[in-house]
Parts: sequence; structure tokens; C-alpha cells
Amino acid sequence: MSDAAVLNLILFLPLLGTGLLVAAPAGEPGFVRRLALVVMIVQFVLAAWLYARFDSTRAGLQFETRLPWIAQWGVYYQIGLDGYNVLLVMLTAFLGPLVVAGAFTAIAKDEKLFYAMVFLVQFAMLGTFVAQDLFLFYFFWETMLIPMFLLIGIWGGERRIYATLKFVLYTAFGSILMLAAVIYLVWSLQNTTGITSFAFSDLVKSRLPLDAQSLLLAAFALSFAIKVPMVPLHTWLPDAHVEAPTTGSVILAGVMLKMGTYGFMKLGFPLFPDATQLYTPLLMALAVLSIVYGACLALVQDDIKKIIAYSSISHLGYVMLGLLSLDLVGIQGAIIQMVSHGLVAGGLFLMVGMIYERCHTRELRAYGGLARLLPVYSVFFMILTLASVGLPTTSGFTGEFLVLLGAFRAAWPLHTTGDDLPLVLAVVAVAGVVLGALYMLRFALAFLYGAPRAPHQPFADLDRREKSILGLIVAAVFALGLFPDEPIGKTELAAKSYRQLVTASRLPGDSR
Amino acid sequence: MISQTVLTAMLPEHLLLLGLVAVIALEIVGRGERAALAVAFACVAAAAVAALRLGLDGYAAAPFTGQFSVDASTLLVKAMVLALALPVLLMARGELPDGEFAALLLSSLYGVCLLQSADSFPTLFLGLELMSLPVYVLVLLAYRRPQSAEAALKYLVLGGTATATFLMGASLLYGSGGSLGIDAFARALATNDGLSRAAVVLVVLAFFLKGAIVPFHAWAPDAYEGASVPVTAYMATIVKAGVLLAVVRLFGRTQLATPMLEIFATLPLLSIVWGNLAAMRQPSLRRMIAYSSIAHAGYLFYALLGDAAGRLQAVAFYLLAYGLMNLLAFAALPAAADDVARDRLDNLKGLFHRAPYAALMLAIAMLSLAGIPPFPGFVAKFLIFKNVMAAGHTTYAVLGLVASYLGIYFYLRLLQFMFMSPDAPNASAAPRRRLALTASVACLAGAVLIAVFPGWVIAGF
Amino acid sequence: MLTAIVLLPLLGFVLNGVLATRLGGNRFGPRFVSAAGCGLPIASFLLVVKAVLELRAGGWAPLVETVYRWALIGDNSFEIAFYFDRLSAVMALVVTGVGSVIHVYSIGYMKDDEGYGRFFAYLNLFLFFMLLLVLGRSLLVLFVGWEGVGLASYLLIGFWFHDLANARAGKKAFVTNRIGDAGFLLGMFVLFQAFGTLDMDRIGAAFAGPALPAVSASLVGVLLFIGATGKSAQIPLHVWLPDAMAGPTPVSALIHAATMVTAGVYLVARMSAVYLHAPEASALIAVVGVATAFFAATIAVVQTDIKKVLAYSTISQLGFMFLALGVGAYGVAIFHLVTHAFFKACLFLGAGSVIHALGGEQDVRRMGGLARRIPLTFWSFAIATAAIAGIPPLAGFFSKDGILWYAFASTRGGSPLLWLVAAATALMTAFYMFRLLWLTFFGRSRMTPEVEHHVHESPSSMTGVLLLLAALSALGGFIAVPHFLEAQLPLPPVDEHLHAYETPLLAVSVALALAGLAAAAWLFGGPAERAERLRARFAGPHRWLSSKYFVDELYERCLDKPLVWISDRIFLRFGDRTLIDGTLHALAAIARGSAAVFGRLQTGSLHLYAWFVLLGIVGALLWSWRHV
Amino acid sequence: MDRTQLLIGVAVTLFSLGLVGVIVRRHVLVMLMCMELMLNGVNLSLVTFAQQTSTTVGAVLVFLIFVVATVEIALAIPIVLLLVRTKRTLDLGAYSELKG
Amino acid sequence: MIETLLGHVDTLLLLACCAGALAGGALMLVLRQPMRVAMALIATMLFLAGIYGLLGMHFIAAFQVLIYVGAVMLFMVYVIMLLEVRETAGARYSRLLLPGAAGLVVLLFVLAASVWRPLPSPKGEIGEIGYGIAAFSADFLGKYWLLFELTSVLLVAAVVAALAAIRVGRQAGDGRKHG
Repeated sequence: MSDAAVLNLILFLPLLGTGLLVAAPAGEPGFVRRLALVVMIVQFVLAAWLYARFDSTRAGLQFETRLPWIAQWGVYYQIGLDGYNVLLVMLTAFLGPLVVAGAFTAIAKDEKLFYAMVFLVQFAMLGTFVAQDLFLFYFFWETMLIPMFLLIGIWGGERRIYATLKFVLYTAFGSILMLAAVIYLVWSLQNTTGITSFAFSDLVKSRLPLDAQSLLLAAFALSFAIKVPMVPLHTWLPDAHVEAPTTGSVILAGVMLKMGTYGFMKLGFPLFPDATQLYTPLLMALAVLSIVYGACLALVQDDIKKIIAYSSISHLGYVMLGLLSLDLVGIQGAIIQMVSHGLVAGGLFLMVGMIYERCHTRELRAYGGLARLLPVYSVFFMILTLASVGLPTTSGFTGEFLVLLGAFRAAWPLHTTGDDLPLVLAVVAVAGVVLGALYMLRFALAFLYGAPRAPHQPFADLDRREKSILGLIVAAVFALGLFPDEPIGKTELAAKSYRQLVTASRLPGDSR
Repeated sequence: MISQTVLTAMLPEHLLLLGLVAVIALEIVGRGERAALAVAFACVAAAAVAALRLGLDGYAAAPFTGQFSVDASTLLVKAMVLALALPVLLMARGELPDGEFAALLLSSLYGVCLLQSADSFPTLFLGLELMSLPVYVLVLLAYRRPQSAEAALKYLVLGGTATATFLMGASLLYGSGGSLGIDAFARALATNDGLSRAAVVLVVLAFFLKGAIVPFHAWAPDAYEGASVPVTAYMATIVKAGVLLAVVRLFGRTQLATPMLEIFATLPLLSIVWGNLAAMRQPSLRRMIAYSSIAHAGYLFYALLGDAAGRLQAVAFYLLAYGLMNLLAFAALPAAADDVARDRLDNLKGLFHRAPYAALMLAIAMLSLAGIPPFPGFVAKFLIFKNVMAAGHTTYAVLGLVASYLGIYFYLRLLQFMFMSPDAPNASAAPRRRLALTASVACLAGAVLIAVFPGWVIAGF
Repeated sequence: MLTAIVLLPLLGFVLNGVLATRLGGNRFGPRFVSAAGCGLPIASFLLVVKAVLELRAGGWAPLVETVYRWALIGDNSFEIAFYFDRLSAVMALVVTGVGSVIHVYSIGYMKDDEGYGRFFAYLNLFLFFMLLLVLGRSLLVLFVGWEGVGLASYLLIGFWFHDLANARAGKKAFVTNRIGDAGFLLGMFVLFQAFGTLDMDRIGAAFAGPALPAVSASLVGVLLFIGATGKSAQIPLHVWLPDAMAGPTPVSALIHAATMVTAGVYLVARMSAVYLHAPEASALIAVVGVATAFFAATIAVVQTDIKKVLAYSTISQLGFMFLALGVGAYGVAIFHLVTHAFFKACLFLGAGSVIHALGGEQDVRRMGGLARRIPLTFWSFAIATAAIAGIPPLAGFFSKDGILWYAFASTRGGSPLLWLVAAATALMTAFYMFRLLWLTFFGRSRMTPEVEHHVHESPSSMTGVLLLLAALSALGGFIAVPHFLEAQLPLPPVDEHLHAYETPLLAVSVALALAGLAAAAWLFGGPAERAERLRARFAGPHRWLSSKYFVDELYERCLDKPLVWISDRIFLRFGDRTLIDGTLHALAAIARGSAAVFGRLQTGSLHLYAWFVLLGIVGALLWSWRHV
Repeated sequence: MDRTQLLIGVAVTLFSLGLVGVIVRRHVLVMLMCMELMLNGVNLSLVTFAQQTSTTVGAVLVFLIFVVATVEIALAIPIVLLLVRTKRTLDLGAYSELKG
Repeated sequence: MIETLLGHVDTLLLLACCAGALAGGALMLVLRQPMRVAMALIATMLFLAGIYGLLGMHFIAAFQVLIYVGAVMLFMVYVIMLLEVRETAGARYSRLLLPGAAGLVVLLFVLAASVWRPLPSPKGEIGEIGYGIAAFSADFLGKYWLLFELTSVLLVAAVVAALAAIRVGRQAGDGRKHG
């Protein structure tokens, strides 16, 4: 079987799984769960195989498939792996089985629908990452909303309706404007160059005047920034996270938020380089604002999930900073930070889910001294906390360190030429590290230390399933912290092309 | 020779007429109740097939020059409309006195088909009337509750007003151009004097009135609610389709220019906003669909802003997707004790736990109407706004899209009721009718088809 | 081999951490823990010795050992490599040596603690990171160790986590360190963007080279020094160290006296090449150092908790080291670091032994007259006290005298003023240390009977360590560290005409030490009311000193509270809820409202509907007149 | 002012009167008659133009309108009868159950 | 004077008819009794027929009288009489009297202003026939016979519809009787 076929298989396996679930006999949750898990594992294995076969010395697409879909508008079903998405695809496939396994005991009603929805989300997210055609990208991008809407709305907490509507309406608003921008972009490409195509490779050839670029970038950026989310478009995130079932939170934090940053990296910035450079200071300021703002808010939350939710805002601020630094180190750092946050935040949400299953409350005040009640749990929790703080040897450090280094290195020359803003922002971002330690340790302090205290005692420590889930995540965290060289190698060329695309001006007049 | 052309060119219409006659005959012999629907179904299906066949062969003819002509796209459009009528017939089984229903539906369909081939205003006029008059009574047919009479009257009066307006416009056209050919309209659009302006405006407004565009929409919600489910479905899909396609035919290849452009942008935009917002707080499914159909009429008329080349494609594909989804929604709507209780949204609460598949189908329909991928509604909307954008009306396109955003909420609200709310107190899981199920499955299949291979369908028109 | 040195303690951490805790289900008992926990550090100590021998064999040419490439981005390669030269050798010896003995000491001290395995795991972890810190070739590796020891200290301070105060102290330490680390990071970044590498030897070479690098040495110096202040508890980031005493005493000895807190000193010495070009930064270091030394000493004078006194004395001594660094006497600073490691470790362990003997009592006001009850502890403690006070010929005398001398005479920013303050500090040092000695071991016993009842000398594993360290603090002064390091860290030149002052100053410092001794003896040796009267006379100052100049309160008021207030009121309540969500909810309300209006317009009256139609027709016709 | 103008004027006036009649008159039957009035207005203009341009199609359309007008009434009356039977009144104001 | 008057008699007649038609239309809006309104409508139709006649469209005038007055209005009058005896109509005007009146004014103004322009004056004098019944019927059954056929279809549909409506009514009646 050819590699391209494998990629397609990976993409459509979840759909297949959905079909199987529909066919599955009713009233046998055990079977449904196992089925879901098996499918996800197969998917991960295939993804790992492709990852191994991914040639990091080759630029451009690999394992590409390109079939006409809506020929008369030049819409193609075009998917493939490249440095941009390979790690994220890997991350998605890696979290898949864990998410499913994590839901075994948490979900007690409508299992079939539940796992079907998880599959659909998985499908949409993978599709978004592998799509190489703007129409296809948008297609998957939007498709994701619905299963997520149901996941949060059906299996969520008390205010789930409010949360899920907020999530969908927020996101959909961005998407609508993005749709307008997509149409305009393709149409103008048609007018200027005569080719009607949605392929990224063609769209990056488009040449637009600065004002058009700015408007289009604004539209794309709105949609992506909502997903990321960047302050001040973030208020959906805490509600969605808090009300969502553990699975939903993990999917959200683990993968979905990355789609925003991925969108910026793959589309937003490369498509409109001049506008990007024009608005970099603004965007950078927002990124840093997100870092600080998210950290500060995480500092004053009393809901466990909210703490992690706001920390996500802060961490993704680093990603944006790295992407905007346009410094190779920063870009690589951003990519690593995406993966790292996926692992760490995902893991933390899983852990919150585990404790929630035992104690049925997310009030931080209700807990204390878990280190004594649940020693094993606490060890994993501590590791993930430190990873989120960005302690060396964990993935968090790799990401943050490289991002900050890149941002600083990019800012310094500007500073010597008299533009101090980037430097200031970089310094503030570095200071953000302190806040990170502050809120996470406050959390750990109240959670693990002190006199043992928790509702619904006594309860057992982690069982084997939970241990293996967390074990895998922690292993990945350390691997990424200690040996980032391999993944960085895979994304090297992508980072370079990204920088090249964004730095090269593409106004109608000038020639390349 | 002539008769040969007449026979082939009007084959679909003839088949419908045949069906009508047959049904009446059955009525007379008093066997209507049983066989009427079957006969009607057969005839409509036959007509659809015939139209499709001819259309695919690229058949074109003008048996009555200046009155009636067909070509490939016309025939395909007819095929589409007729195909859309089939699920309605399936739904109707056992809900309505079959004989009249079948007869009226057939004659109305005849009118719809006529509209697609009309080359002159008299034909157009007859088509419109032939399409609408039976529907007034169809609305009345569901005399399960007195409101349907009221609905019928409102529909009739405003429909009559529309006819009068249309005729007034036509007569002014006649006066300014001395001809009642359909091309007189295009000419009047181009010319720039008060009389032809007034003529064009009146004709267009008449179509707005039939298509329920704000502020001419007011009849729609009441009529839709008053009618019984299959009739509502028919009105929401096929009647609308007939009107819109007629408008497209009327405009032909003319590109809109100010001030008609502005009228064609503003009122539809207004009705998108109006319909989407007003639908938010409706307690009854049919009423909600009515408002949503007002909004969708907005999108459809919006398509006329687009460049002439892609207009028919856009409208036809949109009508196909939109029609299939409406029919799916109504077909999947579970039966209930009485017609009123049936579409109370409250009674749909927790539907997923009573009838999961019905709930899923309704959900798909709603999401597709909301224009959310991966459902066909998205591609349809995309196509329309792409055309508008391609005609250079960027601002209008963006406004339209933003307005369409307002619609997402109330569709999701229905999903929320079905999936996320506890069961309705007096919810009775009534047995589903097999035919309706078939209808919904058929619609679903069609939807999947056009969602996966939109290219084929678009290529057709 | 260097790799092995570093990894052995890590192995210990893994073994103890996994197999001897509830994580691995307590597979192995205390014996295994002690064996692994102490054996591996000792092994790595031996390896260090071996490495030193190799180093000498190689004519003191630095040993470099590249382990693997951490990341290669563009043409910037980040490598994990170890670097072993004289400086690292000294540090490694101290770390592993003192570390090992403290491990041994802990066997007895932590004997019946439930977290025995955990404790050793943490200690080993600390050792691992500390070795990473001192052996790392690039600032990156150093930083990894730097943060790692912070983590270890965090875990160990909060070792008895069921008492929330301990955990809080740990958090405070970690966060305060983080503030310093931010500066450290920035310093690293500046260097990186200037040289494209983080290898300290390369950077040093670049600075030593003929062409001066483009980057401002002072900026780098200050930034790195900020990091150092965090780790080494210098003003203004000194607040965490006293609280860190919440940890078990061996931890205080190892981490918060002997090794970790001196990391800042090591960093500055290691980057001396930079500071040689950064007189301003050096001056800042000197001033901060001496100020810290002075103020810490003043606080130490009135503390009553035995460990707190030692903690402030540690801060003060670290101040001395930074003073030396500031005036360019890097070798001397390291020398003081070494000797300080000896006697401060000894003191802490001694204090630990006392606490052990008194069953957890730490307040000197409830001690006294212990000299005869626990003689070994007493003697070692006394020797270490004399050493820190600078009584010749004990270790502290040499190092401290060196510092005073260079503070006075160095051409790199030495000045009589610095000397004066430092001397005064030395006097106070002698005073508060002997005060501590007297209050603890002499005079009448002020213990409660039941405590009194089972006072007992510690087991030999502890006393042995005490004696060993006492010996070292007695003789450590004869290890000519500055001379050994001179090849790498040359001592600052001194003006000829100043040499005349050398002997008098020596005499003065000895005199100061003895004066401190005498004062303490007079004040606390005699009847108790003397001290009382003195305190009564200077009540105000005493309040200031005993409450540490209210620095903690100041920070509380100016940093913590405002931060929380802003986060809660401005960001959360105003920003998120009112501003953003408020707007959105308002929009939703508008939509709902207009929906209601539209609904009301649908009155059901046909008249109205028809009127709408008329309205539409009129409007459209009017509109159509435009552009006629 | 020439003749055609006058007649068209009359035609549109009748049309408007009819439309407004639908708006202002409560009585159902009166309302229906007003619709007829609208159609009569249309007829007038058609005839005028037919005569003016001396083309037959206008007249043809007039005939079709006769038919349709008749049909509309024929359909309207039974509906009205139904309404009257249930609502016991011819007042259009009473027929507003469907709303919102 | 008389001659001139006679010379323009048809113009006068035309004016008179127009006035009559308008008056009838206006009366329809103000008269209270439906029966009177019907009468007004009939009057209007007759005046219109007169206009048609004057324009030379005698056949249309004839059909106007036959179909409208003869069929439709008769039916109407019958229904009115049928219902008036039993049912009492409510008030004369809807609440929208004033807005409606305003609308009337504006609409009149707008429509008139739109069409108000010199149109090519007709060939020949008044009364001279534009085209005869012969030409018309030839066209009607020749060129436009499709429309003719379609009209018949329409009538069939109408019949079915009317029957259906009536039957619905009957069912409702039964329903009320039974329940």
C-alpha cells in the first residue's frame, strides 16, 4: 500500500469507525468502547509509520493525493504531509487513543453517539491539518464545529448549553468572515493570474495591494485568533473548557487550539506577507498581552479547569510570539510549543477529569493534600505542572526557551535601529515566565499540599488504565524536552519556507 | 410535425396533465382514495424522468414561438423540481384526502413546469396562477384546525395582490415596449425612463411577494403554519423553486445595474436578517421553517446580483440543496397525536432519546440549512456568494454572509432541544409511517450525493 | 567520565524515587535506600577525584565531553556538553564531597521519617542538577542545572508538605528564583544573539580576545547578576532563604548553605571574562554584596531561631563572596565559597544535631548548657563558629581576610569604604555567631524538663560527619584555592603603596573577630538581664531587626496584593466579564429584542400585511427614481 | 394631456384604490371586491395600450384576466364561507389567530 | 357651440366614463353596506365597458359586461345576500384607515408620476377600431392558442380546487355536527 493511501486511510479511519459504531449493537457500551479504542490505536500506528517514513530532507508535500472535487471552481481534494503539519498530525493521532481511553469510565450515556462524535472531531481535525486546498481546509475547519457542539452540549456540565452555544457562535463568526475572505482571495487570484485554484501552492502566488491584503488578513486572523484564542477573543475558552466533558477539554486544548496557530502559520501570514509585516507589532502586542493576561487570570481562578484553560491562553501566546518573531529559532520553538502544550494541557485536563470522577467537584478549595491521598496521581500531576511551568528537561522548556530566544534575537537588531517595541515585548514575555510559575505552583500548592482534604473519600489511586495514559503523555513530554532534535529536524524546511514566504513582499508592483 | 415537437417538448407537462385527468377519473369512479397518490407518483416520476432524459440529450425546441420553449437547462430544472415533488407525495400518504391532494398537486406542478418554459408574460401569468391557485386550496385541505382557512385566505388575498401587481407591471411594459414577450423585460431593464422603471419594479415586486421577501413576506409564516406538513413542505420547496427559477428565466442574461441592483441587494438582505432573527423565538417548527424560508428567499434573490453566467447554476443548486433539506426535515418530523402538537418545538425536546434517527435526520437538515459544512447547504451558499463576489459586489457579499451568520443560532436551538434537553412531558413516540421514512431516506441520499459530488450537479445546469 | 559523574546521582534518584516510594509500591526498604542514596554520590565524588587527577595529568587543559546534540536550528547548534577545568573541579569536589557527607549524615537524621526514600531521591536529584550546573559547558546546560536545583530545593523545602507553611516556603523560593532566572535568560539571549553560541568557554574567549565584542558587557553582567541574586539570596531577592529553613536540616546544610546558594557566585566567577570588561556591573555586584552582608548580619544579631541565625549568616557570607567578585577577586570568592561550605555545613549539621537532641526544639531561648550533654556536637559547632568568625588560623580567617584585603586594595573597584562596611560586618558576624554558641551550649539550661530529660548525643553517623566537617573548617584555610585558580582566575592587581596596609588590616580583622567574641561572652556569658537591658534600651531598632526590616511585608503590599487585585478586578471582573462578555451579551440581547419586535409586527392582521405590501411598492418605486 | 395618459392615469388610480381598499376595509367580501377593482385597473391599462399599439396580445391577456379573476372569486368564496362558519363574522379583523 | 360639443361628444363621453369609473372606485372605499359596494363596483365595470367601447374594443366591452357583471358580480351579490342576512359585519374601516389613506395618496402620486409622460397618441380617431374582432379571434385561436389551451387546464384545476374547498367545508360542517 502506497504511503499516500496510508495517509488517506488515516484520515478516513475515523469515518469508518463512525460507520462501525452505527452498525454496532445497541446496549453494549463495553464493545463500543473497545471498538473505538482499537480504531484510534490503529490510526496512531499508521500515523507513526508515516512519521517514520517522512523525509525531513525533502521540501514540500509528501504522501500527496490530488483528485478533482469541484472541477469547475478548481477545487481539489488535495492532502499531504509537510513540515507544517507532520508534528500536529502526529499529535492528533497520539492523543486520539488516550482521549478515548480516558473517557471509558467518565461517559455513561449515549456511548455510541459520543464516540461517533469523537471520531468526527478527529476526522475534521486531521482533515484540517492535512488539507492542502483552501476550500477543503475551510470545509474541515467548519465541520469540526458540530461534533464539538454536541460533545459539549450533551455530556457537559451544568451551564453546558450556554458554553457550547458561546463556543459555536464565537467560532462561526470568525469563520463567516474567513469564508468571505477565501472567496475574495480566490476570485482576485482568478482576475489577476487567470488561474482558478484553491491550492495553497497557487494562492501563495497571489499578489494583492496592501489594503486588500490587510482586510483579508484581518478576516483570516479573526477566525484563527478566536480559535487560538488570543486576547481579547478568548472568553469562549474558559466556559467551553469548564463545561465540556473531559474528552472535550482534552480535544480542545490538545489539538483544536493549535488549529488557530497552525492556520496563522500555514495560511494567515504566508498569504498576506506585506500586511503581516505591517501589523506584526499589533499582533505581537496581542500575543504578549495574551501571555500576561492569561497568566494573571489563571492566578485568580478557583475552578481547576479554568486555571488550565487560562494557562492555555498564556501558552499559546508564546506560540504566536514565536511565529511572529520570524526568527528560525522562534518559529521552531513555536511549533514545539504547540505540540508541547497539546501534551501538557491535554494531560492536565485528563488528570482533572480523573479527580473529578472521584470527587465530583472542580472547586480548588475542596481539595488539599492529595499528595498523601493519591501519591501516584500527585507525581504525574507534579510532572505535568512543572512541564507547564516550563521547567528544563520537559517539553514546555524546549518550546518556551526557543520561542523567547527567537523573539529576543529578532527584536535586538530592531532595537539597535531604534524600534524598541519588539524588544520590550520580548522582555515582558520573558517576565511572563515568572507568572507561569506563580499560578501553576499556587495551583499545585492548594491541590497537593497541606492537610489531606477531598470530598467523597475514600477513593482509590490511579488504576492501570489511567497510569498508562498518563505514563505515555509524560514519556512524550520528557522525550520532547530532552531530545527535541528529531522533530525539529522534521520541521526545519517548513520553518524556513514559512519565514521565506512571510518576509518576501508580494505587492502587485514589485517583482520577485 | 408540429404536433411531434409539441409532444416531445411538452412531454413532462403532458404527463402531469395525464395524471391529473387520471386522478379526476378515479375520483369520479370513486376509487380515488386508494390509487390517486400512486397514480400521481407514477406520473410525476415519469415526467421527471422524461425531463431528465430530454435534458441530458440536450433537447431544445420552441413549439410555440414567443410563448413556450424548452432547452437542456430548462428541462433539467423541471426534472429537479418534479423530483423534489416526489417526497411530498410520499409524505402525504394518510395525512390528507388523497384524491384532491394529488389532483391539486399535479396541477400546481404543471404551473411550475410552465413557468420554466414561459417566453411571454401571458404564459408566465398563467404559469403563476396555475401554480398558486391550487396551493390556496391545498393550504385549506388540512382542515384539522380552523386556522387553515384563515391561512388560505391570507395567502389568497396577498397572492391575488401579487397577481394584480404583476399584471400591472406587465401592462406598463406592454405600453412602453408594445410587446408582452419575456425579452421586453430585459429591454425595459436596460432603458431608463419612468414608465419602464415602474413596470420593472412592479413585476419584480410581484415576484418578491410570491417569494416572500421582506416586506412582502408577512403571508408566509401564517400560511405555512396553517397548512399541513406536506403542503408546507411543498410551499417551502417547490413553489419557491418555481418562483425563483421563473425570475432567473425572466432576467435571462442581463446584468443588474443601479437602482435595481440596490433594490435587489437591500430587500433580500433585509429579509435574510429579518427571517433569521424572527425565527429565533418561534415555538412551532413550521413557523420557524417559514421564517427560515424567508431568509433563504433572501439568499436566492441575492443570487441575481451574481454574474448572469452562473446565476442559474447557483439558484438551481441552492434550490436543490435547500429543497432536499426542507423535505428531509418535514419527512423526518415524527408523527404526533394531532397536527398542532406535531410541530411544537417543545414536543421535540429529547427527541434523540425517543427516535434517534429522526433526530439525527432533523439535525442534518437544520445544519445544512444553516449552511454549515459538510452538508450541501454550505456548498450552495458558497456558490451564491462566490457569484456575487465575482460580479464585483464585494460589500454586498460580505454583508450577506454576515447576515447569514445570524441564522446559525436558531437551527442550533433545535439541535439543543432534540439532543440536550430532557424529554418533553407529553411526548408520545408515535409509530413512524413507512413512506415518510422512505422519503426522508431518499432526501438524505440525495443530500449526501450532492454534498460529495457537487461538481456533477453544478455541471448539469 | 564527566557524564558518569553527572548521571550517577540521577540513577540514585530513579532507583529511590521509583522503587522506594509509594509510586513503585515501596519495593525496597531503608537499607537499600541508604546504600543507593549515599553510595552513588560517593561514587561520583571518587570519579570527580579521578577526573581531577586526569586534569592534572593533562597539564590542567580543560576536559570537554560532548554528550549529544539537543537541537540544531538553522546553523545554531545547542549541544549538551560537559566542561571540566580548575574552577569546575573545585566546585565539583565541594559539591560531591560535602554532598556525600551530608547524605551520610541524613541516614541518621531522617532515620524514622516515613518519606525516607523520597528524601534520598530528592537529594540525589539535587546533586544531579547541581553537577549539571557546575560541569555544563554551555549556559544552556548550566541553566538546566540552575532551574533543576531550584526544583530540588522546592521539593525539599516542602518535604513535610502536610504543613502548608513549608510548601508555601518552597513556592516562595521557587518563584523568587524564577524572577532571577528571567534576568538570567535575558542575559543568555543577549550573549546568544551576539555570539551565536552559549558555550561559556567560547564566550570567554571572545571577550578575552583582542577585538572587543559588540555587545555591552555591563548589560550582560547585570542581567546574569540578577539571576545570581535570585539563586544566592542577595538583596533584593534574599527573602526566600530564611523561609527555606522549613526544610529538613540536612537540606538547609547542603542546598541552602554549602552548594546551591553559591551557584550565583560560581556563575559570576565562571563569566569573569565578561565582568572584567564590565566595571559598572562589577561595582554594582560589590555594593549589593556588601550591603547584603551588612544587613543580613544585623538581622542575624537578634534572631532567636537557631536555623534562622544560620540562614542570615549564610546570606551575609554570600554577600562577602559577591563583594570579592565585585572587586575582581574571583579566586578569593571561590575560596570563601569552599571554606564557607565546610563550616556552614558543619554549623547546620551541628544545629541539626542539637535539634535532633532536643526533639525538634529550634528556639535558642529554650536551650543552653548543652555543652556537656552533647560534647561532640558542641566541639564541632564551636570550631565551625570560630572559623566563620574568622579566628586564626581557622578556615574562615584566611578567606575572609582575603576578601577584606581586596575590598580595600583591589584596583578593580576596591575602596576603604567597602572595607569599612565589610569589617563592621565581620565584627557582627563574630558577635552573633558566638551569641548563638553561648545561648545554645553555655549558661543555665532553659529547657523544659521533659525535653531536658531525653537529651542525647546523635548517632555516630551524624557525629562522625560533624567531626569531619569541623576538621575541614579548621584546616580548610590551608588549601590555597586562590593560588590554584590563579591560572584561570587571576587575582586583581594591587597598588604598590597599599601593601604597607596589609599587616595592620590583618591585625584589625583579627581584633574585630576577638572583639565580637568578647562582646558576646560579656553580654550572654554573664547574667541574662544585661542582654535584656540592652534590648530594652534599643527597643525600636530591635523591632526593626527582629522583623527583618519588614521586607516581606513590603513585598506583600507592593507586589502580591496589587497583582492579585489587578488580575481579579481589572482583568477578570472588568475585562473579561464586563467588557468582553458584556458586549457579547448586549449584542445577543439586541438580536433577541429585534426578534421580538419582528414577531410583534406579525400581528396576523391581513390589513397590516397588505399595508406592508403597499409600503414596499411605494418605497421601491421611489427608490427606482434615483439615477433616472 | 392626451387620451392614453388620461386612461392610464385612471387605470393606476383604480389599481391603487383597489389595493388601499384591501387595506382599509374590514368586510371580507368588500375586500375581495377591491381585489377585483385592482384587476379592472389592470384591464383598463391593457386595453388602452392594446388599442394604442393596435396589437392583439394585450386584449388576449385581458381575456385571460377575466378568467383568472373569476377563478379567484370562485375559490375565495368557499374559504370565506368556511371562515364565517367558524368565526361567525365577516369582520376580517377577527381572522388573526395565526401570528407572531 | 352645439356642433363643437357634438364634435367632441365622444371625448366628453370618455371623460364622463372615466369620471364615473373613478367615482365608483372611490365609493367602494367609503360605502358601508357591502351590497352598495357591489353596486359601486358594477357601476365602475360598466363605465369601464363604456370606455372600452369608445376605444373601439367592443368585443372586450361585451365580455366585460357578460363575464364580470353578468357572472362574477352576480355571484358576489348572491353571496352577499346569502351572508348579510345571517352575519353582521363589524366596523367599516380597519385600524389602518389613516395609514392606508396616506398610502393611497403616496401610491397614486408615485404611480402617476412614473407613468406620466406623453405616450405616442393612437392612430386615428376615437371610435375608430384598432383592430376588429376578426383579427383578434384569429390571433387568439392561432398565434395564442397555447394560452387558450392552458386556460382550459387552469379551469380544470380551478374546478378541482373549488370542489375540494367545498368538500372541506362540508367535512368541517359534519365535524361540527358530530363533535
